[in-house]
Amino acid sequence: MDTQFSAEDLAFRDEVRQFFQENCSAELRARLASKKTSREAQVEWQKCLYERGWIAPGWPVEHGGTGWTATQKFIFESERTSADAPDVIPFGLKMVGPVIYTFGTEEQQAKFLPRILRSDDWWCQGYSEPGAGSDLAALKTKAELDGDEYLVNGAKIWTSGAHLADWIFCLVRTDSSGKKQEGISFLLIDMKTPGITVNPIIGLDGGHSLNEVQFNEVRVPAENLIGEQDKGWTYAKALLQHERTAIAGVAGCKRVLARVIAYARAEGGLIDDPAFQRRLSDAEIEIMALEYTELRVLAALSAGTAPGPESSLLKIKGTELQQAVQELWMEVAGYYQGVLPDADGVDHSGHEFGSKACISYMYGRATTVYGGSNEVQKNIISKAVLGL
Amino acid sequence: MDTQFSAEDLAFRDEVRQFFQENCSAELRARLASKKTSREAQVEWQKCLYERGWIAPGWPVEHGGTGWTATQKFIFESERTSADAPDVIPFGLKMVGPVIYTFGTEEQQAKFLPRILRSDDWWCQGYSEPGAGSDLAALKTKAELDGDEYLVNGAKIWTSGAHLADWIFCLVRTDSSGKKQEGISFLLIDMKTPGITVNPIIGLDGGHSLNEVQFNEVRVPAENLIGEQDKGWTYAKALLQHERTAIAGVAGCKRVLARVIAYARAEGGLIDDPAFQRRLSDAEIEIMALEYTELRVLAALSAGTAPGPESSLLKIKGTELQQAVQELWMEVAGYYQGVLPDADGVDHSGHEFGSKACISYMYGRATTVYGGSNEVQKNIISKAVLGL
Amino acid sequence: MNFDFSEEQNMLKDSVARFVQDHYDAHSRRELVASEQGFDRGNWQMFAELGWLSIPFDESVGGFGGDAIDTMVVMQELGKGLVVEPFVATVLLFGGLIQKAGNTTQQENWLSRVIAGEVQGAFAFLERHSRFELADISTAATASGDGFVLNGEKTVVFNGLAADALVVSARTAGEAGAEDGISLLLVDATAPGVERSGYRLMDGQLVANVRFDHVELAADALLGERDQGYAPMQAVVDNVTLALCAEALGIMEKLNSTTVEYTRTREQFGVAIASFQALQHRMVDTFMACEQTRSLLYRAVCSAKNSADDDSVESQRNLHALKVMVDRAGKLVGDEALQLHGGIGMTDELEVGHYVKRLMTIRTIFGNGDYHQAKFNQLSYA
Amino acid sequence: MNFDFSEEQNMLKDSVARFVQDHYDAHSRRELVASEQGFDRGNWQMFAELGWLSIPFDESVGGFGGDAIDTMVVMQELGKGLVVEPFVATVLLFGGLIQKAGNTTQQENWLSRVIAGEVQGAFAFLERHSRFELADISTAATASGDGFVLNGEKTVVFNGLAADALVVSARTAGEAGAEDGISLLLVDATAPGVERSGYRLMDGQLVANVRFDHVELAADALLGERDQGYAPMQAVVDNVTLALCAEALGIMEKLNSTTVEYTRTREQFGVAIASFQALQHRMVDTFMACEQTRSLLYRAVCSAKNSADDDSVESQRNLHALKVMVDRAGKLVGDEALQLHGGIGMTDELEVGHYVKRLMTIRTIFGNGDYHQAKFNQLSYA
Repeated sequence: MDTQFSAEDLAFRDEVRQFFQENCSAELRARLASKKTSREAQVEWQKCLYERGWIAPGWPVEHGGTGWTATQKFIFESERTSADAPDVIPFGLKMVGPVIYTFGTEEQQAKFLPRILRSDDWWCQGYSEPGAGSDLAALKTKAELDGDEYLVNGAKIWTSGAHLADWIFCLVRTDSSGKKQEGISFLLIDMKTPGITVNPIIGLDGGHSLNEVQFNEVRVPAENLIGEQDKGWTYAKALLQHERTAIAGVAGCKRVLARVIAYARAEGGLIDDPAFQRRLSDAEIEIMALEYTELRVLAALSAGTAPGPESSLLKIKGTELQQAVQELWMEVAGYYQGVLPDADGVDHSGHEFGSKACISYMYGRATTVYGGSNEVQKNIISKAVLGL
Repeated sequence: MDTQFSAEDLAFRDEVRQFFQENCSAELRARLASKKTSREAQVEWQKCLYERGWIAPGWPVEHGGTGWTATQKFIFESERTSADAPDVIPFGLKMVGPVIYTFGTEEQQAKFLPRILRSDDWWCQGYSEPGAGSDLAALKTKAELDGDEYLVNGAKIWTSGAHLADWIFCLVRTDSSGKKQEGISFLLIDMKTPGITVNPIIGLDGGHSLNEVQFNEVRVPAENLIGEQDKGWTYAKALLQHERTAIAGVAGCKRVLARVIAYARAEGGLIDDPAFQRRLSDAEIEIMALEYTELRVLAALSAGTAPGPESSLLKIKGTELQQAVQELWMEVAGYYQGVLPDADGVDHSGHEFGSKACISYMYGRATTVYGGSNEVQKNIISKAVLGL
Repeated sequence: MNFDFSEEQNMLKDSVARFVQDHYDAHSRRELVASEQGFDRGNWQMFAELGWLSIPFDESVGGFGGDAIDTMVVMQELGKGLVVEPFVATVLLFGGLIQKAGNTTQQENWLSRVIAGEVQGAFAFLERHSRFELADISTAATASGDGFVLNGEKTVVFNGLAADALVVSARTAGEAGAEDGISLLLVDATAPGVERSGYRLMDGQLVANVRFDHVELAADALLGERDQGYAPMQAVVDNVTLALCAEALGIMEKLNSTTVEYTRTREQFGVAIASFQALQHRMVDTFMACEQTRSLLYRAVCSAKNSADDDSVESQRNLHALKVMVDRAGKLVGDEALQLHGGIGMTDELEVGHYVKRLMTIRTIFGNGDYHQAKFNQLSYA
Repeated sequence: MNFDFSEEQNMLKDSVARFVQDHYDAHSRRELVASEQGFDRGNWQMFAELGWLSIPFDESVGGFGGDAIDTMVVMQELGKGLVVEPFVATVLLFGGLIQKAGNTTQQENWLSRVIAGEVQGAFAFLERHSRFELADISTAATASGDGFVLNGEKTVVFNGLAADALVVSARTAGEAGAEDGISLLLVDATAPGVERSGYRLMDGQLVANVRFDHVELAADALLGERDQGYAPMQAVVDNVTLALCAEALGIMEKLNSTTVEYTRTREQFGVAIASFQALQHRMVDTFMACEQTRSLLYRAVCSAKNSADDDSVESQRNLHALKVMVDRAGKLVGDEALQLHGGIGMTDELEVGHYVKRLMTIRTIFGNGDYHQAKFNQLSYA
């Protein structure tokens, strides 16, 4: 057992750190933070990573990955959050990309992967439905083969970024005769196809990132089916475990905590209050532990083991801790925790730290629900790990 | 809404306070605390209460009760714990007594009630069985009518004080054909009857208060049946809700907390530690609330309402808080929390406060299990209050 | 000892509940909150006509002469309805301060108009650096002729935009942070030198930052004794804290019942999610948290009502304990309501999120749980 | 970066596990604990033969030369078996102090005998008023000729009755509470003036109060530098704290697996109680608490191992964090194990209670959760 960085690791860390310093400027970060310019800035940033060859550390080298060790991936992620650099939008690079290179045909790989790597296409995820939340397999959106096209009818919900997306990857029902996990297929759909309507959903944070997506007689070429028809659940499941590992967001959690501590130091001596110190360390100690839990999962992954039920542990603890530090943020902000910016995102209160606390807190409430609610994760651990 | 004591209430409080001062001497309390003399001292104390007419505040006046208001009962209980006076042993006075005066025949009332009031008979409770804990209705101890006697076979477990008792009140199965709550009868059994064996169970605290009681062809006169045969569950259920209300033990909880605070003041300034203060008030604030929750239940009771599912709330919160203050006791004791007295109860460590902490803590672990586990209480609230 | 409401209190409770039922559905509230005023003047007139605006005021000035229990009854129901009209700001804070500290002339001038619904008021106490310390202010009033000149800035002034007049806490003597040397001043919100900028809080309230730039005040602007404003201010803040806790209890009751109802209808895995034992036990926990809060509220309200002849340390301890409990229970109830509603609970469309936001706000006003627990500890273990 | 044990460590782990399996059933442990000695000298000889007693000692004195990870591996397995033999007191504390502070002669004199299992030792550090402060002692050693005279009383000395020799922390200079002025002294447990009275702890250990009444010590009783005993003492205590946390993890694993197993077999309401979702979710919580503890243990052990070339503040923070986690997780795991076992868990007969008692004891030794959290906060936010 050894967790010290080797000399090579340290050299890599310096290289990564320098890259972020040079490329993730304050100017870029300001544009990312503003509603009006964020999409353009995000694309610019992802293209910068692409140029450097670092856009897809998790992908196999032959498809455009980096070939990094687990330690290097950990270092990259730590340095990224330390530099306040944004994460990539996950739907293409972390979700559908891996499904396509694992289960897609050569034609599908050639068509989609380069555009994902170059951030030319913007993807969204069509899993949840109004009646199928944590019980994902109960989904009803129907796809019927009609010649060389699927005819899709139904609705997806909680679709992040659907209003900005070029493509959506969907789970659809192609057979209703068997068990509900059977008869599900994995389909790629061009968002410009006639019959698709995107309705915005305003979140608790007052912002628009979620949508309902309706499919009314939407025609999708059969060549957009991933793998075998009716086997989509298998592909989706593998992806879900990766997603859960990513949702944990330990590095980001550390970063928010550091910001909260800095503010508590600067504003009125709250940092000296023993009760507040205790709240801080209640969270920090769990985060320190979770950082190593994540490392243990990463180490197992790099030794070739697929992420198993531990991904559920990471998801539960990670989201609980994100919410815990968001709550600390609110607490530090005191009376200013509830001040809101106007509809354009401009703060008129003079307490921007507070308005950001509120938005982050409200937005963060969803993390314990999405990606399979934490209750469902507990059911998974109970069954798969404890054998109950 | 008003919770102030009236002038009459204040006069009553003074009267009660004086009684405890005059009758519950330090000498008596010392004998109560010692294993060897505790039973004799307990009887002496109960007879003293009996002489004063205060042995059974909960009973109807015609059977020997006090006719007190809910406020007076609350004052009596508060003063009792403030004076460190022991509670009465509940099995006769708080458990089987009410069943007998409510459901028993005049003959049974005449035979048993006066002896209970005078503490001439010592009772124990035969409910739980090895296979029927929280699922009490699954009990299997069998009683078959054979002429004018019941023939009893089976076993009871967790029977407090069975090794000291003169009588046991038992739930027994007289019919196995219907639902498991049906076919249960309530039977009074003389512990001297041939065929009864009492096996001690040593608790986590190292002490002997629990027992297993075996019944092997035990013959019980049919006149010892309470109410109707096969209807025992109804009588037991009414009793259980009273028991739960009593288990809450709010006044006792306050008393232990006061002791913990006094020790923390006296020993090395622990009282000044903000983290410890916070632990104290976490418990104290909940106890302050529970005191009023109890008052609300008492007020409803005195207005003629039978204790309903709120008794489950009192039981859950009360036992959780008892354990919380026992834990504080352990924490204050520090290294001395684990020191044990010898088999005769004599302390050789010089840290008696610690050894008492340990015994109290370990003994207290059972409160969240007995009287219907807290999990079962949550099921009851879920069903009866929330309608789930 | 009894925990029943009087007949009058029950009527008051029904009256507020009926108003909410008839006039306060989710849609109309949403429109109100989005409006420029942030509340409905018509509703306010209805409150006046129903007599609610008179509740805490003495009969001598035309009030109902109600006590802490009457206010509690109203606030709990307003909480259930998530009513945004500025009852707390205008009646309890502004009116409360004038009743507590004002002289007869000031009371007669202002309270009859508060009761009639003709005036909106606010209490400007908070400053950027104050956090929860009412005495930690640097807004200063210096003597000038018979009167004062006021300089400084207050922040997050509830109802600060709609207010016709403000009570302002200002330093007239003493060092920063000292309780001694604070005076309460009545300021016309449109007086020269008063500058207000408004913004919204997450609970839908419109609040304001208010700058005072050489605002000239006459001698009769002083509310109560000069330099001795801290005690009446603290007393009123304590009363309002109680009232806010009653509002919080109403919100928690509403959140719990809404959540229980939702779990009975929402199906997952082929059954209503209310059938999952893990969720049942968590809903029992929120139910118990609510009942414990009610008990402490009753305890604190009864001891406040009797505090003249009661132990005032005990009364303070009860209040601090209550605010701690509201903080903890409010967090638990709010979190569980959102979590058990799942995705739909995270949307602006459903009411549950709005209740949670108001509950979050109340948890913080006049000191969060940690603040009150430290005060409780100080009184109990020091 | 890897989290695998070496082949040697796996062999060590298997060796301890096998010993527990073959020699440490509930019945034999119960007899041991009730015996006058409180442990088995035969077992101790077996430990010596298996090489366990040599693990933390340098190869120069015949030790195995193991690091923090080796000790962790052994302690975790000893925890799973609830082994009462005084490995911590004699090997890690007594032996550890001599290795850390002793000169070559002292090391040669004592460590080879510790390794051979020929000597029992103890560390007498605690005094009635010390609570968790190692420097808060009043046992004093005054100069006398070349040596010292020792006076005072130590309490709760682990293995104090069986010990042949004691390391005693005593004040040789400085004020009460000062780190400077503490010396470590090697004292023959049977020397004139040493008086021991034994009693038991809830975890089955025999401990002693030890009085020193004008105990005369030669100059070579001094371990390390005079007045400078605090630093080596603290360093050894830190190492042993790590080891105890590893033991606690072993106990938690055992409690969790026993509880899961029990719920699978115990039937209530016609089904195994493992089928109740509320219980399942609670067992998931205890599982997660255990995994989080393992992660922090690995973190703390790795940073201790590398602390020479690492940030030592970070290493301290890791240790404090770990002890806090053991406190919290230990409480949760212990409580749930008892609760889910129900009545049978509350009896002396079942093992589960004994595991909980040992876990409770470890939570307190060398500072409870609050103590270590305050230290963590001091290092992190001061």
